[in-house]
Amino acid sequence: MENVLLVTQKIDLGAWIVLLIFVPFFILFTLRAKSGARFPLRPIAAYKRLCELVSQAAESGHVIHVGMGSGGIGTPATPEALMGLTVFGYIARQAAQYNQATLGTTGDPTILTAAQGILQRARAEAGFPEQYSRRELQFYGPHPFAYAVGAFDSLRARPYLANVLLGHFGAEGLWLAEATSSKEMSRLGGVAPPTAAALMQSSLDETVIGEEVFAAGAYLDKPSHLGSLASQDLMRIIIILTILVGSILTSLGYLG
Amino acid sequence: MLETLANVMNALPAGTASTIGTWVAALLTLAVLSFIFGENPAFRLAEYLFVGIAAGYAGALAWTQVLWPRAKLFLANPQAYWYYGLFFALGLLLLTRGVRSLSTLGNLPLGVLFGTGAGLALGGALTGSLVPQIEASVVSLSPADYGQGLVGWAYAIDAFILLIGTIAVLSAFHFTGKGQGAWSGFWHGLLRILQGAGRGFIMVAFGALLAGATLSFFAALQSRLAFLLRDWIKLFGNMGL
Amino acid sequence: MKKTLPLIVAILCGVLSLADFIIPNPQLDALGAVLVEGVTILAAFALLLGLLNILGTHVHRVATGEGSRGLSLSLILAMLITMAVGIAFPHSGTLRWIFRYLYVPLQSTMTALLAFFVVSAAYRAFRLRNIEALILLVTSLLVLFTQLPFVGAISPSLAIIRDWLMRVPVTAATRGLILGIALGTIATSLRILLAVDRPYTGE
Amino acid sequence: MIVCPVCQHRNPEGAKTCEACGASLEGFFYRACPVCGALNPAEAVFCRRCLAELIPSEAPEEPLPPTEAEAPSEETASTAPPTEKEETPETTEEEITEEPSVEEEILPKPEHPPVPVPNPLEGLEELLPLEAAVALPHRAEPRQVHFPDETERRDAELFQQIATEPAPLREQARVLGTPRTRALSPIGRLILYILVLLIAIVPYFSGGFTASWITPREDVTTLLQSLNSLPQGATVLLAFDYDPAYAGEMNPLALDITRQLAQRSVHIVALSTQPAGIGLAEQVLRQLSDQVPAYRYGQSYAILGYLPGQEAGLRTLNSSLGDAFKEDYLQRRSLGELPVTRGLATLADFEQIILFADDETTVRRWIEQIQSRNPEIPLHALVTARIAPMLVPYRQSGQLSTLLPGTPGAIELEAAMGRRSFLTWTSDAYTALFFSLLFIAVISNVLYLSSTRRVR
Repeated sequence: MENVLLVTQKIDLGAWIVLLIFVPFFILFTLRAKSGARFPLRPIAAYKRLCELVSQAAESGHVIHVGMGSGGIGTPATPEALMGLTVFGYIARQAAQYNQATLGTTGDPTILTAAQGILQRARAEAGFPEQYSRRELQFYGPHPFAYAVGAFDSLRARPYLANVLLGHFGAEGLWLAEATSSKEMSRLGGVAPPTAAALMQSSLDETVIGEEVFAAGAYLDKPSHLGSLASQDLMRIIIILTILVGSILTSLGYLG
Repeated sequence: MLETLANVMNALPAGTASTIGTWVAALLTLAVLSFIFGENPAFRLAEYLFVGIAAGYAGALAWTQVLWPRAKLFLANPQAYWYYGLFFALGLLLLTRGVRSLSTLGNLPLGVLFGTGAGLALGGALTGSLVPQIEASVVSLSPADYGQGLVGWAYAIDAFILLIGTIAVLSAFHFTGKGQGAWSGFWHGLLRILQGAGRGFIMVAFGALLAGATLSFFAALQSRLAFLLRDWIKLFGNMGL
Repeated sequence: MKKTLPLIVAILCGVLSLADFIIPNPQLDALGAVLVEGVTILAAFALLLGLLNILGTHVHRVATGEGSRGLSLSLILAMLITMAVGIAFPHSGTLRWIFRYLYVPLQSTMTALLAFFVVSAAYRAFRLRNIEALILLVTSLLVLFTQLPFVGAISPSLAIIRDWLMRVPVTAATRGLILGIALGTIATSLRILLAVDRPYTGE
Repeated sequence: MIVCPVCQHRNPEGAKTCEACGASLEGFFYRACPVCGALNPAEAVFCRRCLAELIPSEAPEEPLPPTEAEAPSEETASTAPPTEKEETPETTEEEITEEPSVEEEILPKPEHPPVPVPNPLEGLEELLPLEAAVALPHRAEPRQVHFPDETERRDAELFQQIATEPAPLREQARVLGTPRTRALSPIGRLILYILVLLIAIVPYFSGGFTASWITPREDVTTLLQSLNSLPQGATVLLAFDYDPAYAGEMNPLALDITRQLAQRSVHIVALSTQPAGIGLAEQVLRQLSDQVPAYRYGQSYAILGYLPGQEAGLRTLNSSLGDAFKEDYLQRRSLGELPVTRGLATLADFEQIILFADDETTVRRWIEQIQSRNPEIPLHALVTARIAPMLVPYRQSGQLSTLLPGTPGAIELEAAMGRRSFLTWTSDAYTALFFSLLFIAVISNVLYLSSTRRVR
């Protein structure tokens, strides 16, 4: 029990091994996914609900709010921030095709600039570039709670069909989810880190947690992401086998 | 104007600023807490002030802590700090996002941000989480490694739970759905059992984290009430000390 | 050119900062540090853009009367005054005053509101819809109880239970979660580094 | 035409209040089509039923009307690389693996235009971004163009009829947005909130009922022993890595620790890797020097300032203190000028490191960058209760010398230091909190079970 989470200086070898196994499979599976290969996915309730909500929004003209959280791009929180942007992009493209409004809020300025590009492109692709409005994307200062409070104020202005919170959130995710709980709208989303996920899980109607957050693209509208899911699954099996075999060998006295 | 304001504040008798401050802070605290009785104008005012102050504070820090020190270094010695100049230029490109016709110029600095961020996240996840966590998950299940008799067995059982728990939680995230064939049926049957156990373990962790968060948030409430009741109206000033 | 340059730059930056992690080399360390500095500078510029966004929204509200004029005006004033004081007199008593009597109370009271929110979230999460909710309910109450400062006086075994819970099942679960998150992070980052995802082009 | 949300009267474009009932039309939701009368969302530009322009003005012109034949080539957009943009649909169609045969049958050839049917999707295919979609390498599979048969057309008409019937918005919004799990009623929430408020003021009336039973946990005693073992004049590094949001939990703990150090004449050097943490360090240390007047800035303690750069910043700090900080934060003097920092060159000159943190990645960063390189310097992590469970493994492995969760930790530390302060009284509130949550769990389930039974 002594070596729990020990951080050593000689981990470069392990990192190289993981990369050398992961990257080839990743490339192989991504190429296959791009050439049309499909495989069945385990259903995830939150993403299913999100797709339903997006079609409801298209029919009714109601707006879905996407909270993209406060993890900056350029920091190690980039992947989570990117997933918030992916969900926003999905909803923005749908809204743009039906020439409807959308609302994205973020607590980090770098996400704001990236989301502006996504929204502009979505509007242009749908043929209404002049419908792009900077006010559909709002930023409320880089402090998490200022973001939560500001986004809450935006949600007050009109009824929203759903409140989607996906990205990098801390305790402010609970703030935003609970403060809006008296309003009649679906609330769903998710975060990766366990500390925040525990709070979101107890507050939102549907949640994704941990690794599921990073699968948003594959479950929504990016089949090219299926390749990375397949490589993640393969890697997972390899890791489980490594841990099992390693533990058995250690117990028998062959290792460490 | 700011200087006169600062002068005026300095000229006031000692303690005035802190007395005013305590009152302002107390009223703002009350305004925010009033949210529990529902929406009201006081809360909205506090909300808007908070967003404004937080944004202004962050803006000031960005200037005094990030931009200005680096700009000074670059201006003093452009050869040694050429990269600051480069990033300042990229930063200016980022600002073009505000102008619709030039907006695509912002893609270049965003490329830097996304690329660097992905590299940092990848390196961090590999060397900081994945590899050390795999190493730490490999534990001995032999009681002899932990001690004599019952103690050794107890630790070995702990190690076993730890091992099974980690594997179960990990497999709870498996994405591939059920395919066809006998092998797939067997494999997914096994996976379903593990996933059920994994969800259970996750809920234990979430329960502990929820309890911890409750304590933290409650401590924040305690400290605000202590400020109101003891520092502001001094109702319970001498209690317990 | 418009599309390829950002692509090349993104891949280059990504590979460099990754190499900094897995290849021990002083030159790479220096390059990695430069990139981190660069990201800090770019984030500061992005913040400027963000502040303009806030300012734009609220100036628009003041001009058109959409929403409340007074509130938007107070936001603008609070922002500009704080920023001006912070930039002009970063070590002044005025900034300290703003920090101590406005910033900290507002922020920590917003956190204090979470005490209410977490209880109402728990009210919903504690409903025994399935076995998972039962596990959540039992562990969170158990942990809350065993964290009380005087449980040691009731029975030393309660402290042992608390430590065991944290040491074994909670550690197992968080470790599994962290491994999964690491896998997801690696895959998502690889999608950027191998140009499967190009979010910087607005995709 | 703007439809009044209250009485459904159709007002002319640009009306501010309803002509019929006088209700405000700000934030209206439906716009009636001037041609066919169908209701459309307020943001819509074209009517969903007949595609007429809703606002008679210079409505945007559709720039690229693609031919119908191009529609199936969309299908291949996700598979074809970008260079195949100019290729003809026939070549790309060959690559389609699944549905195309069905699709080809359904889709009419260009010389046979589709029968004009009033279907809700009509015209939208022209709005689809065909060219842009082909240019994109990995776009999602776009909406497939589907021409309805007779039954589907009848269904669609029925649906259109139902959908465009002027239903009051409030009802409609409820149907659309109903959350899966029923939210608490406003009254229920208010009762819950007032209960929490009552729990929070319990210690003001209970008089420290549980305070006399407080028994410090193992880590509290370990920490105190470790602090008390420091020789006079030793220097300790304090990192204030928490946000003002958690000041309520962390400040009392930080104040206790600094007071203990000051009483033993141990020197304190403070820094923060969060910009706002410096303000908190200043606040706590000012409070300390008010309480212990002999403990003076520059002589006994100093604040170095904000350390930017996260990992890179800590790495610099590890190699050289002077490289990380040129001058101190309050007096802007070089580190050599201040008596307390004069002899400090590297981290090895500190006896211990005490970290106050509200974020597990910060703690992990300190462990990875500082502790693993200086395993001989004890690292104490005093963190918010929220993140403490995440750090237990590091305590297990000995990388953290102690790990204290803020809330119970501060109370037990006060008790262990022999102080009977108000903080120890708050232990009553946490006890009440536990029992209230137990009570809430029971009530929640009683109400839940009775409501599910009623549904059955």
